[in-house]
Amino acid sequence: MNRRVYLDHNASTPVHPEVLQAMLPYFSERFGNPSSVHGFGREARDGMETAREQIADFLKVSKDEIVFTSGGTESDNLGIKGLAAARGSGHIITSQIEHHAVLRTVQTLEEQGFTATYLPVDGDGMVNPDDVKKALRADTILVSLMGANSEVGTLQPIREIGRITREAAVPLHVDGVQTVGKVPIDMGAFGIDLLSFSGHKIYGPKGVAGLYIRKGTKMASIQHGGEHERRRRAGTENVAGIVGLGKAVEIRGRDMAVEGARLTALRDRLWEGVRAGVAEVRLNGHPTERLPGTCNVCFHDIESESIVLGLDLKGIGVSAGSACTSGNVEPSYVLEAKGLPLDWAMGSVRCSLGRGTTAEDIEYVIESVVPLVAKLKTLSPVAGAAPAVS
Amino acid sequence: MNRRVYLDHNASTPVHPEVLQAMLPYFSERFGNPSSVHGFGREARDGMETAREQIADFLKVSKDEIVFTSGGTESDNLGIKGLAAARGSGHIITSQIEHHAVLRTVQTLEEQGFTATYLPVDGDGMVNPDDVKKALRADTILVSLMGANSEVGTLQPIREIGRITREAAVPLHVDGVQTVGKVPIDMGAFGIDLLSFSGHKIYGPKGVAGLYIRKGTKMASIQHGGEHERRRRAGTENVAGIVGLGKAVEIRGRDMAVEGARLTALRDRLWEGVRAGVAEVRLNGHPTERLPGTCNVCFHDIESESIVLGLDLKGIGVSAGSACTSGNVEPSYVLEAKGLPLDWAMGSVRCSLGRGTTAEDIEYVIESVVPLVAKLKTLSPVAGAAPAVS
Amino acid sequence: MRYSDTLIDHFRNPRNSGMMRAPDGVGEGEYAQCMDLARFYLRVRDGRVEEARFQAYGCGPTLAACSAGTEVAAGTALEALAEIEDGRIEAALGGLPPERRHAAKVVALALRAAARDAMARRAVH
Amino acid sequence: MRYSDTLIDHFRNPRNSGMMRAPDGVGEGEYAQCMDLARFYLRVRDGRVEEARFQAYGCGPTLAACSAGTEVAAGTALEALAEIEDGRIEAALGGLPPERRHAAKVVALALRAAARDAMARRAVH
Ligand SMILES: Cc1ncc(COP(=O)(O)O)c(C=O)c1O
Ligand SMILES: Cc1ncc(COP(=O)(O)O)c(C=O)c1O
Repeated sequence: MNRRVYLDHNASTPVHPEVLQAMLPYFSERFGNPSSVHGFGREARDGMETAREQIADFLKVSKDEIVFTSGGTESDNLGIKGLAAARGSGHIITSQIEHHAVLRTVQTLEEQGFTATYLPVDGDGMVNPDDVKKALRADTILVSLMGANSEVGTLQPIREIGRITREAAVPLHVDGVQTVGKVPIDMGAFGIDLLSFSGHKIYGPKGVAGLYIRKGTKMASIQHGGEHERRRRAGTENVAGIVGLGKAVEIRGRDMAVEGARLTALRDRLWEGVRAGVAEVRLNGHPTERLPGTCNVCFHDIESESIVLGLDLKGIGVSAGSACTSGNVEPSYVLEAKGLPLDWAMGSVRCSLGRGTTAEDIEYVIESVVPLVAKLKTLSPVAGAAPAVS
Repeated sequence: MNRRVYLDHNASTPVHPEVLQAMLPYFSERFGNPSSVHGFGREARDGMETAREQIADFLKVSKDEIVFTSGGTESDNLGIKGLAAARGSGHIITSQIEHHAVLRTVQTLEEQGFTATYLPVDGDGMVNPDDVKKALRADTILVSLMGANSEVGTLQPIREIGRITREAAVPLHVDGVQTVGKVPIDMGAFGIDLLSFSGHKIYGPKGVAGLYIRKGTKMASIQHGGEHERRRRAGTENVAGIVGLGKAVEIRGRDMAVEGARLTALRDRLWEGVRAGVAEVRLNGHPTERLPGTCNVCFHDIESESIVLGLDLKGIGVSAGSACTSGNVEPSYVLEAKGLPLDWAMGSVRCSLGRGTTAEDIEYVIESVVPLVAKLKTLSPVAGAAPAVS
Repeated sequence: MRYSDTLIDHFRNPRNSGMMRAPDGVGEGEYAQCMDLARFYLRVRDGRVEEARFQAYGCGPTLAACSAGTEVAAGTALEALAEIEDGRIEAALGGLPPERRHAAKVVALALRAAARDAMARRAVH
Repeated sequence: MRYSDTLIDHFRNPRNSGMMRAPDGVGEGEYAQCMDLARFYLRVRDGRVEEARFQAYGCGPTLAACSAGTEVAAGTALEALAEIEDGRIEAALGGLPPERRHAAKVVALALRAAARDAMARRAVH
């Protein structure tokens, strides 16, 4: 196993060399605490503020609207709980296919007396904006929906949903962890009030992320301590990480469009190759309204984890179901929500491509997956005819 | 200004070169998501588990008792709120000189119906174990005290306090952010149930920290999402940061004793030099039960921020009052709690030494601070006699 | 998840996979939480398993455990196989990570069922 | 905090610091939140400030603002000085970060007080 092909960019990405380069001075040279008034502190603060500017420029928002956090999960927690705490009570609308960072946060709020509606999705994994409209109540305090689904890549119709929430004057939180830096987001046109984004999904470091908070949005903080980030998030800032996040976002602004087109072509070639070689296979997620690099497929009557292991032994990294939580093998709730039957849903494999993915990589994956699936099928007691057990 | 002397190690420290070296492969090579089952994920997970082992070895506890977080502030929030949430209600004992990460967290819990006692300290900044005993109530659910104060460096009598809390079967949380890796902590003998520690105070990276949770301590999680860290802290782990934290702790185990002795000598020389050159000056914190590198002094009738600026112009980084929160100039609540009069407390300057500090640095600081203080005194309308304003 | 070389070898090159015509005993084991299913076919001679074959649906370790299970079964007396324990399968795999112990469980379950099936059929003759 | 070169220069080399014997006017300004205190002494000739001196307790910017304030005051008519605004002091410092605007405020306050004091004393004569 010499060849290694990483097709799990929705789980995490390698740090871009330019990003690492930008970060390096902030470990042992510009190492001051950004709260310190002396020169060592100023150097750190300057790096952090440059990052804030890079992100504000990319999103076309104001610097003051960006708060740094420790990860996509914290951004989602801060966005949702921070807004809920500022309101005290009320109703939250979200969807059945959100990341656990949103789902479990909303569930926690339900335990505390908030109420929630979990919108269904169609067979392509898309929320119907009309459903949002119908779910709105007088006491609705927040709509929280993801920009793009991590598992199947479907892009939600945020623009249409934003029009509805804006008209109803209900704040809209978008979990953009898989969206920001991958597909364009027009903050103005989309009517987004809160936007989560994260470093390690876009070639930035792990352990750093951000939350855009539209000016005037009333928020409580959820982590208590010093007066960092204009009192919105206590704790000494992860300066090197923030510098890396800023650089990563800047690079996405430069590379996103060209790379998106390239990945879309590779992703489509992957699907064609697999479909040509395997009998019972289907594509999950929306055929076109989908993240450029995401190709989630289901193989019938075989179990996705055995495919993941088989490909792993070929040096190929892909994920079975929702990989971000932990190594468990429950059928994906996202695919269930899409209405996929269990005998298909259990055989889902997500390939997520990224900037390092080449055309040769894709051919290698196709060459590897086709015979692997054939072999696993021969082992399967559920595929094809088998004698009845006496 | 060519010479630069950093005497603000209690605010933050430069990353140790060996730590950075250990971290580097985890940015762009071993970049997998530690939750992923494939090889890329395993490499990341292995790095993380090595770090957990390094920390468990240093603290002489079990690996399973270590949870990684995004900073000292989060560790304090998780320790205190996590325990409080698992209990539902009750009484918390802490002190008046805790870091804001503890104070504001306890205050937030008070708003939610918990009750709290804030213990006073003596003139050296020390809590009296008897006061802990007296404050204990039938409904006390937690005692949270810092191991060492960030501002004046006083070490609390945790061993004695632990004996009391253990006898009363009340969990003890120790904010060890300034303690772990600086002075020995005997987890067994001290009776600690929860211990916060942080990377960037001990030559590890910013944005990563840990919480020791004694086996069997009932805790709720405070950040919701995936099932990371055995469901105790959701969110993709900051792998490179965690690897750095592990290495940093390991190095402290190796260097702490020798370096502590060296810093104690330098710190005492600094105080002697300042005292010899300045008329009205006093040392804050306990004369001996104090962090090796911390030297907090008060100058009478001049304002600490002007000293910080004056020294900054000489390339020297020190802090005025509690620097970790933000660039504000309130008189330190820690010094107030110690009973220091305001005309002294306003002139406090904290010098915190570290592994890079040399004897020449200390002489340079003495040579710089003595004439600066003299000059500022001549400007002062409150120092010495001045004509009454008509 | 870290797997033993033995496990990986069984996964890469499964022994005795596929169905068997006119078996002397058939048995299944199931692990509902992750829908794992193992089925064993036994050829029996003189009260001992002469040959075992398997079909399985499940994660890699389960498939590997089935392969190892056929080797464990071969040569074993039906009475012994009807009592076989998970640990025996796990040992034959060179160990299993705790979150994958079900692989051994489902295989032992299926082997016991197949052995009992063969014993029942024998009793009928 | 980033300070202008002008501010830093005033801090490093304060102009006209120290008390003044037999001044024609004295005034103080205070900023209680951070205990800043500025005191100005004025020497007046023909209704104009001939010389101003200061003493101050406070952060670096406040000390620098005092120094700049003495230069602003020199040559200014008492009536004008009695109306001097914060912005004038801030400009003389080459600007101030928002969190340090109080430095200009406390100095302008003290200068106005000193000017009024001098005017009151003149009225007595
Ligand atoms: C859509 C979405 N939201 C939130 C998260 C949580 O991000 P993190 O695990 O980096 O905290 C993820 C990560 O997979 C995600 O894909
Ligand atoms: C004693 C103590 N606790 C907690 C903290 C908070 O740590 P951080 O700002 O790294 O989150 C600090 C930082 O100064 C500290 O000194």
